[in-house]
Amino acid sequence: MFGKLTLSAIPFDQPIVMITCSVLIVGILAILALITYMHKWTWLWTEWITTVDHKRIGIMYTLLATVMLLRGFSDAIMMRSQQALASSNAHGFLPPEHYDQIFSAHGTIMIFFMAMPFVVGLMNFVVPLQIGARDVAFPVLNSVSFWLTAAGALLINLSLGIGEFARTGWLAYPPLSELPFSPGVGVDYYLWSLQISGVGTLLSGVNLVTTILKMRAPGMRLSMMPIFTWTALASNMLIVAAFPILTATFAMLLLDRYLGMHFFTNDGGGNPMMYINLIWTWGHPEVYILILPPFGVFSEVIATFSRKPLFGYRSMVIATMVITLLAFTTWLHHFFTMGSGADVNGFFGITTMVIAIPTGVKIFNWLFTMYGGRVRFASPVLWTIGFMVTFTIGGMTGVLMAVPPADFVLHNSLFLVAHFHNVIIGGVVFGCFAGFTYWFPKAFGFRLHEGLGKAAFWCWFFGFYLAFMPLYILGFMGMTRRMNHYDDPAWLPYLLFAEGGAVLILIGILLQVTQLVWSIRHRETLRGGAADPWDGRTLEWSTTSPPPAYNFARVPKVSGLDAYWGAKQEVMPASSESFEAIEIPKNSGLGFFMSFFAVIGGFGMIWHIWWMGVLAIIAFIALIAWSSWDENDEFELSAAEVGRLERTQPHVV
Amino acid sequence: MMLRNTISSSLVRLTTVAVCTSLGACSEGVLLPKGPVGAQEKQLLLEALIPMLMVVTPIIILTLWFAWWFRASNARAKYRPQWEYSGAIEFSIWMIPMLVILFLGSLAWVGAHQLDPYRPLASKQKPLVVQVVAMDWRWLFIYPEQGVASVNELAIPIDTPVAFKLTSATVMNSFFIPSLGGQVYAMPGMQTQLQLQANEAGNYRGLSAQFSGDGFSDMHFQVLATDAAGFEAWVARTKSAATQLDATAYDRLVADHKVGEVTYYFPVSGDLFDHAIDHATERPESTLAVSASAPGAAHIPARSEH
Amino acid sequence: MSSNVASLDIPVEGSDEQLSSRQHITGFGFYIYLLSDGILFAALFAVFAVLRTATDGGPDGHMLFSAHNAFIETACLLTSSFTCGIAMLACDRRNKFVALIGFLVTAALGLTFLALEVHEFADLISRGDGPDRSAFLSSFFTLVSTHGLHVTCGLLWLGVLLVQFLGRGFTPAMVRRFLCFSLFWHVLDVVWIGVFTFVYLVGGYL
Amino acid sequence: MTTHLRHAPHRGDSHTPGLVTREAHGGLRGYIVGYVLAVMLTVAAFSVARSTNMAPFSVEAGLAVLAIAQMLVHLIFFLHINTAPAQKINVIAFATTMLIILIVVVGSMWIMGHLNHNMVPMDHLMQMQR
Ligand code: HEA
Ligand code: HEA
Ligand code: CUA
Ligand SMILES: [Cu+2]
Repeated sequence: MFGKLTLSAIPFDQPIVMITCSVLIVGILAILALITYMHKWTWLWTEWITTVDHKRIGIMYTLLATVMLLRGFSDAIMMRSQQALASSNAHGFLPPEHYDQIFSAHGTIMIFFMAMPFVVGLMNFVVPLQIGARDVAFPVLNSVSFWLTAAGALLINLSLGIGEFARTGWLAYPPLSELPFSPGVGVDYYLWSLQISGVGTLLSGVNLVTTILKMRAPGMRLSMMPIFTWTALASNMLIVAAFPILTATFAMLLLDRYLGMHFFTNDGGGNPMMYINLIWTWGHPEVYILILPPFGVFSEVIATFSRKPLFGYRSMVIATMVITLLAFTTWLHHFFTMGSGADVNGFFGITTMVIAIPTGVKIFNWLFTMYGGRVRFASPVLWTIGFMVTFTIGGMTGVLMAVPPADFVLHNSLFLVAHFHNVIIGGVVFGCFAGFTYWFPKAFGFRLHEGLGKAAFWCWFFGFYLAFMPLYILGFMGMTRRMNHYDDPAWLPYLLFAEGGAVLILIGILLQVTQLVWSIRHRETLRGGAADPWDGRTLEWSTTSPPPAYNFARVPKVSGLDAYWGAKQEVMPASSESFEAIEIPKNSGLGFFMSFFAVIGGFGMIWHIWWMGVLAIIAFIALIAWSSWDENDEFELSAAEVGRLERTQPHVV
Repeated sequence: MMLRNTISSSLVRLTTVAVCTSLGACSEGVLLPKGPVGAQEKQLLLEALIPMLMVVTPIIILTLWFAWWFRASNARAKYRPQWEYSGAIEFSIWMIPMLVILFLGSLAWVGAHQLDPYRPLASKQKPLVVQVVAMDWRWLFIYPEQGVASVNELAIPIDTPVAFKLTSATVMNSFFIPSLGGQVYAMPGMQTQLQLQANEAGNYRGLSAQFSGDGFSDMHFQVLATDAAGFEAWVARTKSAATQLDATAYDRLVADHKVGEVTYYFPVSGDLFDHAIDHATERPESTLAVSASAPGAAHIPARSEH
Repeated sequence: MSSNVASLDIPVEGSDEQLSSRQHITGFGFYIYLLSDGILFAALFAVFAVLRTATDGGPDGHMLFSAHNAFIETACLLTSSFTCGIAMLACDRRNKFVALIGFLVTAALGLTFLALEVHEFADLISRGDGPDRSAFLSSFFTLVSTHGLHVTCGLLWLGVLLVQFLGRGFTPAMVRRFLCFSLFWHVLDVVWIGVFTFVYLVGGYL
Repeated sequence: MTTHLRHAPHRGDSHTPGLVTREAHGGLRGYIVGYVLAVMLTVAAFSVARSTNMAPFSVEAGLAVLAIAQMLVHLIFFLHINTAPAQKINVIAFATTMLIILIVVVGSMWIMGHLNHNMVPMDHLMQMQR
């Protein structure tokens, strides 16, 4: 009846887990009670859960990312503390089978449920506004994408209290992840939650590519698109091209585990090296999926706050596209040490390094955008400069590992761990924060407190260096990643520094939370110039903050780069034109219900509760068929109504 | 190698000194190689690092300088609100990284071939063959020529190339001795190769660099690099261990998940390594019954119990 | 130039403008999705190519595959692609009857294809050469049945569409969905070309 | 002036793949031509595979060529993808996808070939090469 699921799946004997779970459950119950008490359920349902408005979906993605940050960061702090304690034959407070789950969960959650939703959320919110569109191409699909991502996130977090998570590292290399070596449900949690969220991501990629290519405002040629839109296009093209490979790879591992097939097993002729090959054909493009949109954010920020157009728009676009294509030519650098021989290693070493050229061009372009500008040190600019300094170092260590013999001694060491945190925190995370601060007033109509934002930046900046520079040295000293304990006392001081850095980052995060809370409570004082607080250059700043459901009452006409800046330089003709009626997509519960059945089905499959899985799949199909019956997925906002709304701005959330 | 001129090698020496002082107490690591492979790899690493630093450092300085000089409050800085293109600058920002990559690319290509782990080391000495089997979570070293074997202790004579043949009895691992140089994966059902050599006598740390399960952190071993006489003595001592290692004993060894213990074997059957390669392709039956979701109280929960 | 007009653009109801742009956007989005599906198949093809010889002492393609069966399957799918095109032409001319017949024939051919495939699989499995026999067979079954699964989804989809079509005729949404369906169906046929060539012919030949 | 051009003046590049246009692609005639060509190519492929007097390599190469030809037939006559200016973006998207597929498939085979070659124990070499 319940497959492998029994009461013993709940780890009653592990105090850390049980306390965390109880706190979580109490917290969730409290939130639910609060919503009930304030009679907010209808509001929540109609305004958020069933919304198909790209702005709100974008905000929900960001919210999801922030919640997952809590999980990912608590994992990180636990690992840092463990390594600070487990020196010289001490075993710390985490036994290996628990520690192994933690680093696997940390990597998985950070990449798939923190960085991805954050980046996708930014793109969702900003891109239609930047191209003067009223929504994305497929609004309902957009909501489906979000809810599938949320379903994956929920599923993966269930593993905390029910059963276990994978103990295989964030990419679940076989044969370790195969049934004989990982017989528990951990790897199944990993696979099903990533399959579900992966489909959501893929659909969202299709959606945004179509939006950017087909829904631009009249006059906006490709060569007039804002750089962030360009990088979003590149990133989504990569999603469309890379995620199917991930889906196929995970599907094969699932077949191995569920139907006894032999793709990557030790026996039956299986070839685990093929998994490693395939997962990295997805994995390397994935890191550019994450970094390209932040690159776009930095371009917008640096141009706006230097009060200058971006230097070298054309080479910026070319560089972006070159990176996009080259992303698919480097994957072997993750397994130089598997033994594919000198020719293959040499070839992929060179293709990897070549990416440093377009990336370097980008760095130079940002540099020369500041040249001759009037740089205002608002907090988005601090994140940008912090990025330029930090990412350059991280990119350099990446190129270093692209030299195969250098990688032979650095592979899987803490040097590698330092490299990727260097580019991910110094690039992706800093970029998300820059974008968050930059577009926050657009989303909510008020700015964030500047002082707290800057303080948070400095904590993050120095915290990062303190936490990860020692790891470079430890890598040189021969310390590998994923160590639960170690016996070389010489490593301890560096690990203590790293622990201190993580604590400094924690302070930074606390400052950001404070900033958010403070800003919400004092929002009336932070409203000044909210429609265009930074003197922006692109179309999103030409509408109100927050923008109305239809984004623009009149679709903007574009005739050049930096459309809004251009318009601002001219005397705006008083808009006496009358409004026209606007078609608005109707709310839809499809995404939420699909996500519901995805969770049920995924859970059933993980625990081998077959009837549950089958029922959920049937319900899933029926849901899609049923939803296709209603052809009227839009309603019309009359011209008079639009006019009324436009006169009563600002629009309140 | 052509690329290595005297300037760069003296820079290398300088950087080594700088980095090593910052390493403080450490006496081991990839920057303090004890053999020719490690030395070349370190050399290459630093040769790649230096030209990159020469580009990256100015960029960081320029970033900070531009940001500061062109700050909004600095009236002395010239504001050029329209300036967004310069052919000369565009040209050089593509060229500078390209030149560096041209250099690094050739370094990578040549290095990949010269330091290919399969490539035999140039030496007058006949290489010592060691067959390595990664297990849960120990390392078995078989000396086919000497007829001995050991667990978690690798003895090698200095100034002699060692030709490792690697495989795994269970999952993937990576065989790595930081002081001697690069690593290569040890994989079930397959055989990989690695050539290393120690030039200085000493005790070095060897380990697995590829996560392989719960006992992974204890999967390290001692490397005893001694002179030829020392090695002979070690072999003789091993031979006095009267534990025989044949296929049956090997299977028992694989199934047992002890960590950290050093053991010696003699005599060792000749085709044991082939047995190891073939045997990994068979699934240990009883492992299927073990449920990992059963909360493990033990420090190292058994992954399979024979 | 107006003779060149994509005649599916001619509106049935609603404003001219919305229909046309929505049709283009939906069609393009679906096209992008199909391209990504192509990459999914590419991954499976790559695995098949690598594991083709990993028979673990079991049978290889030469011993298992019947070119005869593959030929009939190919004929079914190819013809169904053709009839699907005819049905789309009928949609274009708003000819309800021909469209219906065309789609029904398409569905019948699709079902035949599926039946043949299921029969082949059942046969192999009953002989002990199922997907768990060897890596080669795992990759064979997975590649071919992923295509088969797509065909199944296509048939389900077509069924739903036909029921709706009988009820409401050529609404703009209906035409849009048929367009997407036909795209999907043609692409499945293109994938099948790869399957019969590289799995059944090359794989069966060697 | 085409209809879709009128609606979205900047989108001269929008043409839905698979859209049937009576005159441009010959309508029914196009489908028939496509079908006949595809049938011929299929028959050719099956008979090449059956022929016993050809070298295995040339059979493989011949089959690959026939498959590519038939895919093109499908693309042109059934999916109506062609080089008309209105289709530029469709063709670019298609070509990019093909390039990526090529990189992934050929790259994987190249890598795996080298890996497999380097992994075979000496005494297994003979039996592995079959
Ligand atoms: C996006 C990716 C990402 C991010 C942000 C981080 C952030 C951090 N990581 Fe992680 N890490 C990985 C990806 C990431 N990591 C991966 C893939 C692995 C490999 C796993 C494996 O081995 O399989 C790994 C492994 C890893 C290890 C294991 C090393 C080992 O193998 O021995 C450690 C050890 O301490 C570590 C530490 C940290 C720390 C201290 C942080 C923290 O300093 C940083 C905390 C940062 C955040 C939490 C940022 C997010 C913030 C928000 C979303 C803010 C929300 C918004 C507002 C408040 C407005 N990481
Ligand atoms: C956002 C994420 C991100 C980004 C952007 C990058 C960017 C790069 N990465 Fe990184 N990488 C990861 C995330 C990322 N990486 C992760 C998560 C892993 C480990 C996964 C795991 O094993 O768990 C990894 C692992 C990894 C490896 C594997 C190491 C190993 O396993 O042994 C290698 C090897 O080549 C590598 C190289 C590079 C290179 C060359 C770049 C380049 O794109 C960098 C280019 C940028 C610059 C070079 C800086 C700017 C340029 C200039 C200022 C111009 C002048 C400079 C020069 C000419 C050098 N990365
Ligand atoms: Cu690994 Cu062969
Ligand atoms: Cu990479």
